[in-house]
Amino acid sequence: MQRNFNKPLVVKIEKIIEETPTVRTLVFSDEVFANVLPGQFAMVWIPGVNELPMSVMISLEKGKGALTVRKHGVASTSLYNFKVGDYIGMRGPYGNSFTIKQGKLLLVGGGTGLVPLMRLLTFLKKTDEVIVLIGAKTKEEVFFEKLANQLLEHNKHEIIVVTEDGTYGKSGLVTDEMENLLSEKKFDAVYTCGPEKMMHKVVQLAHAKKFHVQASLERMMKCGMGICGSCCADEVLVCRDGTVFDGDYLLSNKEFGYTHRNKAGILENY
Amino acid sequence: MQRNFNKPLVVKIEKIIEETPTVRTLVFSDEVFANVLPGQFAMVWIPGVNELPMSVMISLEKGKGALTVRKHGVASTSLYNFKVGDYIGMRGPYGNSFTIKQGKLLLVGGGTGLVPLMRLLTFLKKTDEVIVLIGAKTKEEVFFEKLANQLLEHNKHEIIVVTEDGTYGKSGLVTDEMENLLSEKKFDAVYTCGPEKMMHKVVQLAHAKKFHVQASLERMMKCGMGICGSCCADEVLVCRDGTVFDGDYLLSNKEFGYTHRNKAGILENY
Amino acid sequence: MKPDISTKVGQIELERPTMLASGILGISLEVFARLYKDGAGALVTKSLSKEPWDGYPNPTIVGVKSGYLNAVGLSNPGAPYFAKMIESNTTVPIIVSLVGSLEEDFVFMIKQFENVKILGYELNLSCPHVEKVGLDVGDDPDLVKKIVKSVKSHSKVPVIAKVGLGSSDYLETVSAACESGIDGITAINTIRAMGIDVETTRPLLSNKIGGLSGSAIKPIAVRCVYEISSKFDIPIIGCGGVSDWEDAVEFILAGASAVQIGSAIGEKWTGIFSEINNGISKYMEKKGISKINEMIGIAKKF
Amino acid sequence: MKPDISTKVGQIELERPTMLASGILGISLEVFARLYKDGAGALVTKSLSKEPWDGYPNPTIVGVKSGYLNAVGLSNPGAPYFAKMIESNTTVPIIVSLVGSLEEDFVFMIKQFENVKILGYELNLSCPHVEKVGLDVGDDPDLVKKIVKSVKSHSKVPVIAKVGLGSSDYLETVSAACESGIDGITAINTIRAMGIDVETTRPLLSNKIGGLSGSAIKPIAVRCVYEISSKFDIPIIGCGGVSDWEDAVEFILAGASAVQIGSAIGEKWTGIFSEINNGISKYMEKKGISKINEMIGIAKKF
Ligand SMILES: Cc1cc2nc3c(=O)[nH]c(=O)nc-3n(C[C@H](O)[C@H](O)[C@H](O)COP(=O)(O)OP(=O)(O)OC[C@H]3O[C@@H](n4cnc5c(N)ncnc54)[C@H](O)[C@@H]3O)c2cc1C
Ligand SMILES: Cc1cc2nc3c(=O)[nH]c(=O)nc-3n(C[C@H](O)[C@H](O)[C@H](O)COP(=O)(O)OP(=O)(O)OC[C@H]3O[C@@H](n4cnc5c(N)ncnc54)[C@H](O)[C@@H]3O)c2cc1C
Ligand SMILES: Cc1cc2nc3c(=O)[nH]c(=O)nc-3n(C[C@H](O)[C@H](O)[C@H](O)COP(=O)(O)O)c2cc1C
Ligand SMILES: Cc1cc2nc3c(=O)[nH]c(=O)nc-3n(C[C@H](O)[C@H](O)[C@H](O)COP(=O)(O)O)c2cc1C
Ligand code: FES
Ligand code: FES
Repeated sequence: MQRNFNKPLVVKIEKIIEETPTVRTLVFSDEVFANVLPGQFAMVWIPGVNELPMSVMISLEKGKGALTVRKHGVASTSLYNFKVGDYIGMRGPYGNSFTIKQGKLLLVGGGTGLVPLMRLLTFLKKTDEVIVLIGAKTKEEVFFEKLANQLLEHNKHEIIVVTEDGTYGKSGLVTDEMENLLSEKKFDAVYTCGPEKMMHKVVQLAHAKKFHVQASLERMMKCGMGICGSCCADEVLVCRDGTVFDGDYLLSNKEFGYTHRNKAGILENY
Repeated sequence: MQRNFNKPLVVKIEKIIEETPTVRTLVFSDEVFANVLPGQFAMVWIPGVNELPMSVMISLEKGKGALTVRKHGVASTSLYNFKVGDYIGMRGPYGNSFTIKQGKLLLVGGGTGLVPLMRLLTFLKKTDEVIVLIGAKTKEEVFFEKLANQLLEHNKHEIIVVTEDGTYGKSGLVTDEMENLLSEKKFDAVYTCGPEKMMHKVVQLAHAKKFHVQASLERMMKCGMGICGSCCADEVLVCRDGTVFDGDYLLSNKEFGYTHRNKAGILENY
Repeated sequence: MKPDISTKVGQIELERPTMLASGILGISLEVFARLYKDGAGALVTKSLSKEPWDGYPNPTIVGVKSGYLNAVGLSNPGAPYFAKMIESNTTVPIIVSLVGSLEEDFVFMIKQFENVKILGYELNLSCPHVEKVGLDVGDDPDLVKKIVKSVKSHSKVPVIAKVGLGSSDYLETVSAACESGIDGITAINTIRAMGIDVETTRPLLSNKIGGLSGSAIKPIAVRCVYEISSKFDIPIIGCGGVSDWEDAVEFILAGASAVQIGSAIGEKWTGIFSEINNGISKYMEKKGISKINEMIGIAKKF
Repeated sequence: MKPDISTKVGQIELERPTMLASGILGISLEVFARLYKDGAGALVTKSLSKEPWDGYPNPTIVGVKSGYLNAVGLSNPGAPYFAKMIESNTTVPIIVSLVGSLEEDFVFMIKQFENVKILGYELNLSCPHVEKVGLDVGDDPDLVKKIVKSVKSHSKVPVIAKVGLGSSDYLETVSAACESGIDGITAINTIRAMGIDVETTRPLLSNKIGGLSGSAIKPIAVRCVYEISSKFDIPIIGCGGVSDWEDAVEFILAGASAVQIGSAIGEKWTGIFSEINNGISKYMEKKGISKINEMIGIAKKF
C-alpha cells in the first residue's frame, strides 16, 4: 500500500542526544525522513499534547531521521521530555528545499535554525569551501559545532561561533561577524535559518553584495500542506511555497522581518 | 490521472458491421478495450436503458475495440439499434482469460459465444493447427466464418460450420460434429463459449478424452467485479473467478450445465 | 502465545472478528461456505424481503474515485426461498438480514427461519435507496421500537439493528432499538450519494441516487461507532470502508466488537478475511493484547 | 467562439465558476489577491466570529485514505479585525463567511463590513465540530429562520447559507433559509468523522471528532446539490471534493451555478483554479455549450 504522507507515521524514539541543557536530538528509524531535502520539515505529533512543525534533523546512522527540539512552551517542552521508547507521529516531509550551489558557501544559523543547515552540509561537493556562522546567546547554548566540523572534514572550511555575551567564540551578533566577513570575502551562495530578525539582516547584507542568498522561514503552521492558510506571509504560504525563499523575493515581501500571524490569524510584530 | 476501471468510460460508436439480420458489431476507439485478453468482458452501459455484460470483440483496426450484440430482450435490442455517433459506457475489462496452449487446438462456439474465441485466434502461434466449429440454428445466423478464416490465414486450419436445419455447412448439432472429430483426432486444447448446454457437452466430450478444455460461462451480472454476488454458480463468482474455468473443475460444479440464477437470485433450470 | 482473535457480539460468538457485510456476494450457501473457509467469522446474507425482489435495472453498481456507488434495489429471492436454501446448513455461521416496512413483514420472515440454524438476525434499518424500507424505517424511531419489540418477541436468536445516516439523528434510532431490547448495533450502511457522467450528462445509476461505500465512508463510520459506544452500553459491529487490518483495528479501538467487510472484497477478493485476521493477530501480539475484548473501545479513554 | 464561463449565483456575478471554499488559505487579503489572479472566480473567507478565536490545538488537519479530516475549530481573527484588513480592497471578489450562535452576533458582524466592498455573505450553518455554532444552528430550522431574516434585513449584499449533513434533515434547513429570503445555498460542508491511530490507540485530531473533506465526500455532495435543485428554486454553489474539471461539471449538471474548491488545493496547489476553468471551457466547446447556465441542472431531466 502507498504511504499516506499526510497521516502521521508513528515512530519510536530510539536514542536521545543532549545538545545543550535546553536542546535535545531525538532519533528514530524511517527511510523517508532519513532522506529528506535540506529545508524540509515534518508536522510532529506529540500524542495528547500538540503537533508542531519541526525541521527534520539528520542522523549519522543510515535509515534514521531525527528532531532537534529546544524546550520552550508546553508542547516543545513535553517533546523535549520524551524518553527512549516513547512514540511520536511524523507527517510529511513538507516544503521545498535550499537550492544547492557550488563554490564558496556561507551558512548563517541560530538555535534550532541550524537543523536544516546541518542537512545542507551533507549535500555539498568536496570542492566547496564552506564557512558556517553559528550564533548563540551564551556558551552553554552552542551546539552542532562539533557535528559541523565532522560533516565538513573533507572540505576546506571554517566554523565560527559567535555568542552575544562573548562567553565562547567571538563576541556579539552573528550578523556583525557576517558583515566583517563580507567586507573581505565573496560567496557564491549564502544560506540562513534562525530568528527572523537575524535572517532579515543576513538577507539584506548578502543582497547588497549581490550574493545568491536563501532563507528558511517559520510561521504558525496547522496543516503543513497548503490548506489552512495559517502560515501565510504576505501572498505566500510558507509551508508550501517555502519554507525556503530567495533573498530577492523576501525583500519584496511585506512581512519578512517585521510581522507574523498568531493562532487566530492576527498580525503581530517580531 | 489514473483511469478508474469501475466507472464507465463513455465512448462513441464509430462504425457498425452487420453480421446477420439479428447481430451487429459496434466499433469504438479505446486502447484498453482494444487489447483485452480472450475471455474478458465489459459491463456495457446503454444510457437510459440498462447495463449488460458483453465480451469485448476484436477490431481489425488498431486501437479499436468492439461489441458484437445479438438483439434479444429490451436492452440488447436497444443497443443493437444504436447508430454511429451514439455513446455507450464501458466498465472493465473484467474477468480472467483462456489459458493459451500450443499445438492442435479445437474451438467450439455458438452465437455471440464466438466473440472471445475470435480474440483467442489473435493470440495463437503460427505453428498451431486449429479447427473452429461454428454452430448456428440456420444459414442466416452464421457469422464470423470469414473473419475466422482471415485470422487464421497463416495457420493450418479448418472452419466447420454446423447448422441445426442443415441449410449451410454440416447438418445437426455442433457437438455431434465434435464427437465425430474426436473419434479420429487428438487435441492439445479445446476452448468453448456459447449456450451452456452446448458447453456442458463439449466439456464432457473433451474431458472423456482427457483433453485440456476450458469454457467461458455466462451468469446474471450486476457489478461485474466481485461485489454483488449475482453471478454465483455453486461456490464460484463467474465475473471474478471466471468467466473462464477448466473443464475438470466445471464437471464438479453443481450448477454448470443445469441451473443459473435470475435477477432475484432464484435458481432456474437451463 | 498466539493472541485469541475470537470475539463476542453480545450473545453471538465469532471465531474471528471479520464478517461479510450484507448484500456482498451473499446469495448462496455455497459462496457463504467458501468465504467462511477463507476466514470470515460470520456471513450476513443479502437483505431479504417477504417476497422475491428483482431490484433496479442496471447500472446498479459503479466505482467512483473513493469507493463505490450502488443502488441494487435490494434484489433478493425472498425469505421463504432463502430459508429453504440454507436449511441444510449446520456449519456455516450465518446472520440473516431482513428488510421490510411493517412489523408483520418481519414476523412473517422470522417464522421462515424457525427451524434453520442461524447465528442471529440483522435488521436493515438503513438502506438509503429503496422507499418505505431501510432508512425510511430507521428515520422513524417509533416504528423502530415496534419492529424491534416484535422481532425480539418472536426470535430465538439474537437480533442486531443496522443503522445508517438518514435524514434524522441516527442516535435516536439506536436509542429506540436499545430501549426495545436489541442485542447489538451494526454501523453503518452506505450513505446516500450520486454520480453523474459528464459525457452523457446522465446519472450513473439507473436509480439516480444510491449509496456510497468503501474507503470514502470509513472516517464517518468510525465516528459513528465511537459515538454509539460513548453513549450506549450495547455491542457494536463496525462497517464501512474496512479494507485492511488497520481499518479493522481502528473500528475495534473506537468501540466495535467485530467488523463487517463489503466493498473491499471487490478489490482484494476473498483472501481479504484471512489477511485482516492475520494483521489483527500480529498487531495484538506486538502490543501484548491477548483477547479482542481488551482492545474494544480503548480510544475512548483519551 | 470561446465559451463564456462567467456565471451568476443569484445576484452575485462571477467571472469564473470556481471559488475558494471557506477556511482554505483564507486569512489574508494578499493570498486572496493571488488566488484571484490564479483563476478563482471568488474567494470565501475563513468563517469569522465576533471575537478572535484561536481554534483547537494541533493536530487540526490530517490526511486519511480518501481525503482529509479537520477540526481547526474555526480559528479566525474576528470580524472587526478582518473587516479592517480588507477595507482597502477594491478589486478582489470576496465573500465573507460568518459563524455565530445568535442573531445579534450576525448583525454585529455585518455592521463591521458596512463600508467594505464585498460580493456577499456566506452563513456557516454547517461546521460539524464546534459546539453551539455551525451545524448546531443549521440543525435548528427556527433559529435558521431568525438569523437569515435578521441578516437579510441588515445586509446590502446577497446572503448565501452554507448547509451540511447534521443530525436533522438538511433539506429543512434549506427550506427554512429559502422561506426567510436567502439568496443562495452552498452545499456541503465537511461531514462529521474521525480517525484513530492504531499505534497509540489515540484519536488523530486533538478535538477527536472533525469533518471529512475531499474526494471522499464528493458523491454525497453531488447528491445534495441534486436534491436541493430538484426541490427548491434557489441558486446553488456546489462544494465537496471538487478536484478536477469533471467534478466541477458534475456539480453544475446536478444543479450548481458555481463550485467551491477546498482540500484539492492541498494536492494540486493554486494552479487548480485555472486548470479547472480551462477544463470546463474545453468541455463546453466540445459540447457546443456557450454559457454556463445552459448546463446548470441538466442531469435532472433524465
Ligand atoms: C518550519 C518550522 C521548522 C521548525 N523547526 C524547529 C526545530 O527543528 N526545532 C525546534 O525546537 N523548533 C522548531 N520550530 C519551532 C516549533 O514549531 C515551535 O514553534 C516551538 O517549538 C515552540 O513551540 P511551543 O508550542 O512549545 O511554544 P509555545 O510557547 O506554545 O509557543 C511559542 C511560539 O511558538 C510558535 N509556535 C507555536 N505553535 C506553533 C506552530 N504550530 N507552528 C509554528 N509556530 C508555532 C509561535 O510563534 C508561538 O508564539 C520550527 C517551526 C517551523 C515553522
Ligand atoms: C460474460 C458475458 C458475456 C456476454 N457477451 C455477450 C456478447 O458478446 N454479445 C451478446 O449479444 N450478449 C452477450 N452476453 C449476454 C448479454 O449480457 C445479455 O444477457 C443478452 O444480451 C440479453 O439481454 P437483454 O437484456 O436484451 O435480454 P432480456 O430479455 O432482458 O433477458 C434475457 C436473458 O438475458 C440474460 N440477462 C439479462 N440481463 C443480464 C445481465 N445483466 N447479466 C447476465 N445476463 C443477463 C438473462 O439470462 C435473461 O433471462 C454476455 C453475457 C455474459 C454474462
Ligand atoms: C452492492 C452492495 C449491496 C448492498 N446490499 C445491502 C443489503 O442488502 N443490506 C444491507 O444492510 N446493506 C447492504 N449494503 C451495504 C453494506 O452491507 C455495507 O454496509 C456498506 O457497503 C459499507 O461497507 P463497505 O464500505 O465495507 O462496503 C450493500 C452494499 C453494496 C456495495
Ligand atoms: C482546514 C479546513 C478548514 C475549514 N474551515 C471552514 C470554515 O471556516 N468555514 C466553513 O464554512 N467551511 C470550512 N471548511 C469546509 C470547506 O469550506 C468545504 O466545505 C469542505 O472542505 C468540503 O470541500 P472540499 O472537499 O473541496 O475541501 C473547512 C475545511 C477544511 C479542510
Ligand atoms: S500550515 Fe496550513 S497552509 Fe501552511
Ligand atoms: S456480477 Fe457481481 S459478483 Fe459477479
